[in-house]
Amino acid sequence: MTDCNMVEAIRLALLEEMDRDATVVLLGEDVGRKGGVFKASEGLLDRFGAGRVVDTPISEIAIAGVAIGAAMMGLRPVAEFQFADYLHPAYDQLVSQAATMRWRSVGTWGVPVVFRAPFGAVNGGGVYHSQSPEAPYCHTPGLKVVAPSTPRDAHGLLKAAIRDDDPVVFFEHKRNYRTLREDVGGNDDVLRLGTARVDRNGDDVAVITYAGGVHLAREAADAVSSRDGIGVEILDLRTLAPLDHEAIARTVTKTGRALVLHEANRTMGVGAEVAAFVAEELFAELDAPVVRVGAADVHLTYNAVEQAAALPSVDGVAGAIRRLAHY
Amino acid sequence: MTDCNMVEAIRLALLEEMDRDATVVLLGEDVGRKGGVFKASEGLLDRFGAGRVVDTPISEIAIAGVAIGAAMMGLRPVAEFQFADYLHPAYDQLVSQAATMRWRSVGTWGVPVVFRAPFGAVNGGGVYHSQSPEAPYCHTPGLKVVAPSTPRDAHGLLKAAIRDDDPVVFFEHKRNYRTLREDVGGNDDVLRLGTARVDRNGDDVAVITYAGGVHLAREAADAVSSRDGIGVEILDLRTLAPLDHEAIARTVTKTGRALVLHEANRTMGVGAEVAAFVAEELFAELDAPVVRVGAADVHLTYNAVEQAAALPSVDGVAGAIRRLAHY
Amino acid sequence: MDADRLREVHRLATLTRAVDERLWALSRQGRAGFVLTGRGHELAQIATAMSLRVGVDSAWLYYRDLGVALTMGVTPHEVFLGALGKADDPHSGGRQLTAHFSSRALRIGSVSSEVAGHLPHAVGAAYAHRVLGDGGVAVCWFGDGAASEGATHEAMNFAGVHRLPVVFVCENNGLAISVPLSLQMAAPVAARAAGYGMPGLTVDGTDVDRVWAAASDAMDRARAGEGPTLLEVGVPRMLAHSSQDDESYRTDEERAALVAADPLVALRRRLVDEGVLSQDDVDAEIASTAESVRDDAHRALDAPDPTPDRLHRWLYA
Amino acid sequence: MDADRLREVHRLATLTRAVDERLWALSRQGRAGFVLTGRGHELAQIATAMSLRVGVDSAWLYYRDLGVALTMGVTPHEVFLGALGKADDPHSGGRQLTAHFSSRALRIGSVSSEVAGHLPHAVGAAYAHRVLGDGGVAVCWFGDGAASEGATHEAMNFAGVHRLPVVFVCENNGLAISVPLSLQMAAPVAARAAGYGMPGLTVDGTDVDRVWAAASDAMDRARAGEGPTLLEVGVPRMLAHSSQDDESYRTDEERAALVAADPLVALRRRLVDEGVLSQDDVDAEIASTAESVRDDAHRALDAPDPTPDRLHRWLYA
Ligand SMILES: Cc1ncc(C[n+]2csc(CCOP(=O)(O)OP(=O)(O)O)c2C)c(N)n1
Ligand SMILES: Cc1ncc(C[n+]2csc(CCOP(=O)(O)OP(=O)(O)O)c2C)c(N)n1
Ligand SMILES: [Mg+2]
Ligand SMILES: [Mg+2]
Repeated sequence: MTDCNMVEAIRLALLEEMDRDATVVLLGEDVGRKGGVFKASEGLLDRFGAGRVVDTPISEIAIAGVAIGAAMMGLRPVAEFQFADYLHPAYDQLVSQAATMRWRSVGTWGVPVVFRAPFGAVNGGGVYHSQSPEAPYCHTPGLKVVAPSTPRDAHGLLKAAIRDDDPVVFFEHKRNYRTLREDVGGNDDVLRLGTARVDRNGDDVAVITYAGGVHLAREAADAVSSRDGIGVEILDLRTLAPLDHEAIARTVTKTGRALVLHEANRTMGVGAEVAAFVAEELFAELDAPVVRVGAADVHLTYNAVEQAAALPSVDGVAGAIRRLAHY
Repeated sequence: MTDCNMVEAIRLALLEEMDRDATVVLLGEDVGRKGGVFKASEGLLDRFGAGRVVDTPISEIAIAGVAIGAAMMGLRPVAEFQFADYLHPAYDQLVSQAATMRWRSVGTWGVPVVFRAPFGAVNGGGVYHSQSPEAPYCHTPGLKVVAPSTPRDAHGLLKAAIRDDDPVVFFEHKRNYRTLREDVGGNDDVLRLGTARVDRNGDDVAVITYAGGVHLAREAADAVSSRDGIGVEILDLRTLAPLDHEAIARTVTKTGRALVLHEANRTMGVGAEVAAFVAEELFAELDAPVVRVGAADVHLTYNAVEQAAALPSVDGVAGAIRRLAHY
Repeated sequence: MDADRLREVHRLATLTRAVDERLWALSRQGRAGFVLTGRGHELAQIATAMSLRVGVDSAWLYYRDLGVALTMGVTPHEVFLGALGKADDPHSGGRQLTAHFSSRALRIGSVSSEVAGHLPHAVGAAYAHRVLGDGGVAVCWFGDGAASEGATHEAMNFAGVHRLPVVFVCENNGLAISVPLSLQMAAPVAARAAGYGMPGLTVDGTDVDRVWAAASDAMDRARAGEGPTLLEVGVPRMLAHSSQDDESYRTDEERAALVAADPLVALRRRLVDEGVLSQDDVDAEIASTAESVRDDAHRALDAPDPTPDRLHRWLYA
Repeated sequence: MDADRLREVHRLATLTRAVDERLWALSRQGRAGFVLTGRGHELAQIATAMSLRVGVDSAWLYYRDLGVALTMGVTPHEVFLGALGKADDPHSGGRQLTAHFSSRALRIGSVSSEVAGHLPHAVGAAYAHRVLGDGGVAVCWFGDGAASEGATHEAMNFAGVHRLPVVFVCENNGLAISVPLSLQMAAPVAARAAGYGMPGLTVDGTDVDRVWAAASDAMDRARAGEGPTLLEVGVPRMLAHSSQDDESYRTDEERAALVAADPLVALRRRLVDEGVLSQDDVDAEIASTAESVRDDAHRALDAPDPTPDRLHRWLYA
């Protein structure tokens, strides 16, 4: 049993998997000498050497593409993108190359790469260190997308992602890196991709969310349960592609009222998919319209005022839960 | 009055706008000497010269980025991406640069660029000449996204896009380039971005769609009206961002039954946003769940069998309409 | 090149040309959907491909590399299965366009239609060859057009920094579809090499001896741990870019001149002159190849199409 | 450089340094969120910026270019408004990080935090300068790290093909955050220029005369229609990458050596030695600058924060 915050949990997962399997390698900007700008790979260069921990030039196409080619030849690379915002220059390699490789070669070539991407808003990050760009990867057949909310999930899911034979885009919310500690289990605590987790049980309203949204949901759930006696069920999706439709159906069937929450801007976010699924497949179960809460459809700012105004807030989520409960 | 197919309509719009405004320039791969692989710029190099019609190297980052910088300095570039699939290498320039420019410079710098992108499946195109990648651009604040279905709309909307002061991603379905001719109007027939169009009136089921989907919807509507007497209303969204919510509300309120249709793969497509909007805002108007029809969540193939199996079909759409009508 | 090797080049070039011609015939008949071939590039393709050890070195081709594939052991029948979009095509099961090869046994990475998308993969493979110590060299072919892509720069720079075992072969035919070299770059492709700390050479791609020598040297350097090489071979693009290209940007005279200067015809003339082959040998080779290739194509025409039930197959492991 | 210019360089460098120091103080106080400055780069920034005509030429800066901005006429007060995220910051209204400038009057394109994202914009601007005939030259600054990006390659290649009026200035400080040059590239940045058909020069970026001469030549070439130039200036990065960087990858000795070799101190020594300025002049300049800059910062601290009601403003025209 190891007590970790989320970034430590990620580092531990990397370390354990690199220890276990000599084909696991790490590459990215500043992952070596500096141990990553968030310290997710601290000490790994010393432990595994420059052959397996590669400080790359600032070239995201190469980071992704080199990882893909290396994976095809037998390695299991973990490619770190310093900020999820910098996945964009490599977008083509992810959606047109990694995602299509196995499919287009009728199973000949697999791409067991994990694309790690710290995402989400932190104070003062501005538009290039705050983005939540997970949606398009969820629209891309052939990719898996993971976004854990807790140290334990981060550890177990990253290990699963590394062992997975397909490309996985792994989003880590920067704000959650150091906020919470918990026992993350040991070397064999590998979780299964594609499974949501009921983070909290409740009967009245379901909040379906992931990553940073889980923590927001917890605060909002506390507020409405103590003040209004509303029982909130929180479903942490954990994997965004493929979605765990059964778990979503269970929570919606149980509560009849569903709110989908994420930090990405609202229009065309993952919430749209979840809401559309619920509206189409669980129409008869719904006692109220499925509600989406996400960031405003704007960019995020360096200044705190505009950033706070753009992001979903505890009050905003609590208000939406109340309106749903009383619909 | 000019009778045109869609690609001729696009060429005409380019020609008229370049005639009208000397700051309109064209750049892209093969747009000059060859007149574009689809001939959308045929003859324009001869007419306007190599200063304003630029055959670029194969470098999509530069095509997008040069257009952005040139726009900031006073030009109104139309940047052609040979296939929408090749927008991906330039993704960063569109979503992190063009989309944020005005916002991040508090109005100082605008980016009046049209990013033209022939999209959608044609026979034998395979995974790199068939993609429908419009969804992520609709998720990006600061961009406008247009996808016309007819020659007249293509003409009037492209002119509007060129005159617009913001970046517009303009998707043209390749399959519609030469299928239909109509009068596209004259130099002054500039349409308004952001407005949907009722393509066909009907009382029973609304099909909300765009681009290639409109033609599929027409065929399916013909089938169900003649065989089943179901009155289908077709709403052509035309602009995907910003969505015309009023028009969607009108057609859903009128019919109480809505089907969202597109050729992009279903999960996380534009249909998710439309369905989620309908489910949340028009819950009380719905007599049946809002249904989505899109391509299967796979890639498109060179061989015709798999491609046809993946794409939405007239029969599939007609069947979905019938089920909705009888829900 | 010694006489045996030259005869092998001739055999492979004759085969490549025969397959090429058959593919265009299938396209004209409306049977093959989208055909791209390397007519004029063959000798350079074959001579470079002959320098690698099949199954040890990894090969990263682009869509025009029919000659590379046939040299490495892809069969004409497989090519036709692919061109016709057949289920039994082992390379893509008919999912990808003509000549989009992929083979684990031959260590050919999956070709994508996307220009330059594979260069970073080749570099990643070279990195894996080193980490795994499997002795492989990654060989990567691409066109002059691909040289302008950001992916190409990032890949070459990465290879240079880590002195990886990779050989970059640029088949410079002077055109990216219709765009001439003068609008693509202001210096030869090989002039880029210095900026990546690797040797860069420009070689006449119709001269098999020089191409073979340059490629062999580059392979030797890579195997000896001396890092990457950029080899630019000048070749003619004898045909249209693809079966969809009307070639409106070239005159009939330009095209006629290219056909007149066919490097395969020149090679045959030389081999006969030098006594490596007799004219009868050449004629016999052409005739027997044409026949076997016709058979291969016919068998492919009869092969089954894919079935819709495999729609979701191979999307995930 | 003549004595007047040298005094101007000194004035601007002193100003840049004073603003730089104040920014770090604000960061340590928790008032400015994210601070990056160019300590050690100033002389190169100032000497290159002095070669352009403000308002005619367009300027494409990166986040470290405080010295360029102050030379071009951005005021310290504006810098502080930005660093403190204030509504009245004319560059980004507090939306972007410190030193992310943007000005139509000065023709400074909007800085983005994204490495190399602006190089294609500079080239596009150069293209527009030519099409519009406005006589402008685009000048583009970036770090050694940016040189590895695909965007940089595509931008330089485009500029080379069209011989556009653009000057590329690479401020090579030997580090991309923690990654040393040896892991970034296998040849000098300037060695890339030949591949784009443009001249490439490497100049000591602490030598104002040489930088000024090289930049002026490059500007002259651009204005004369002779095309782009790549100018690489070697500079020290005296501080951490940013206020978020613990600099764990450098030793205390390395940092002390950088401070000891401060190019601004060396310049002052030289100017006093050469009689261009007296030590009293220097001291007075430092003192008065410190005072005015302190005032500028104070005024900025009192300025109003943005209000949430402008959330959607400037997203669209
Ligand atoms: C990223 C990308 N952009 C554009 C295209 C469209 N395209 C296909 S082939 C081609 C020309 C390639 O030229 P070159 O690399 O010289 O190869 P060649 O066909 O001449 O052998 C273009 C522009 C593409 N396939 N991929
Ligand atoms: C596209 C992109 N990738 C990664 C980053 C993260 N990042 C910010 S600054 C930096 C280092 C830049 O180094 P260099 O270009 O040499 O400039 P310097 O800071 O040394 O002046 C990195 C990796 C980024 N901002 N943009
Ligand atoms: Mg070519
Ligand atoms: Mg640097």
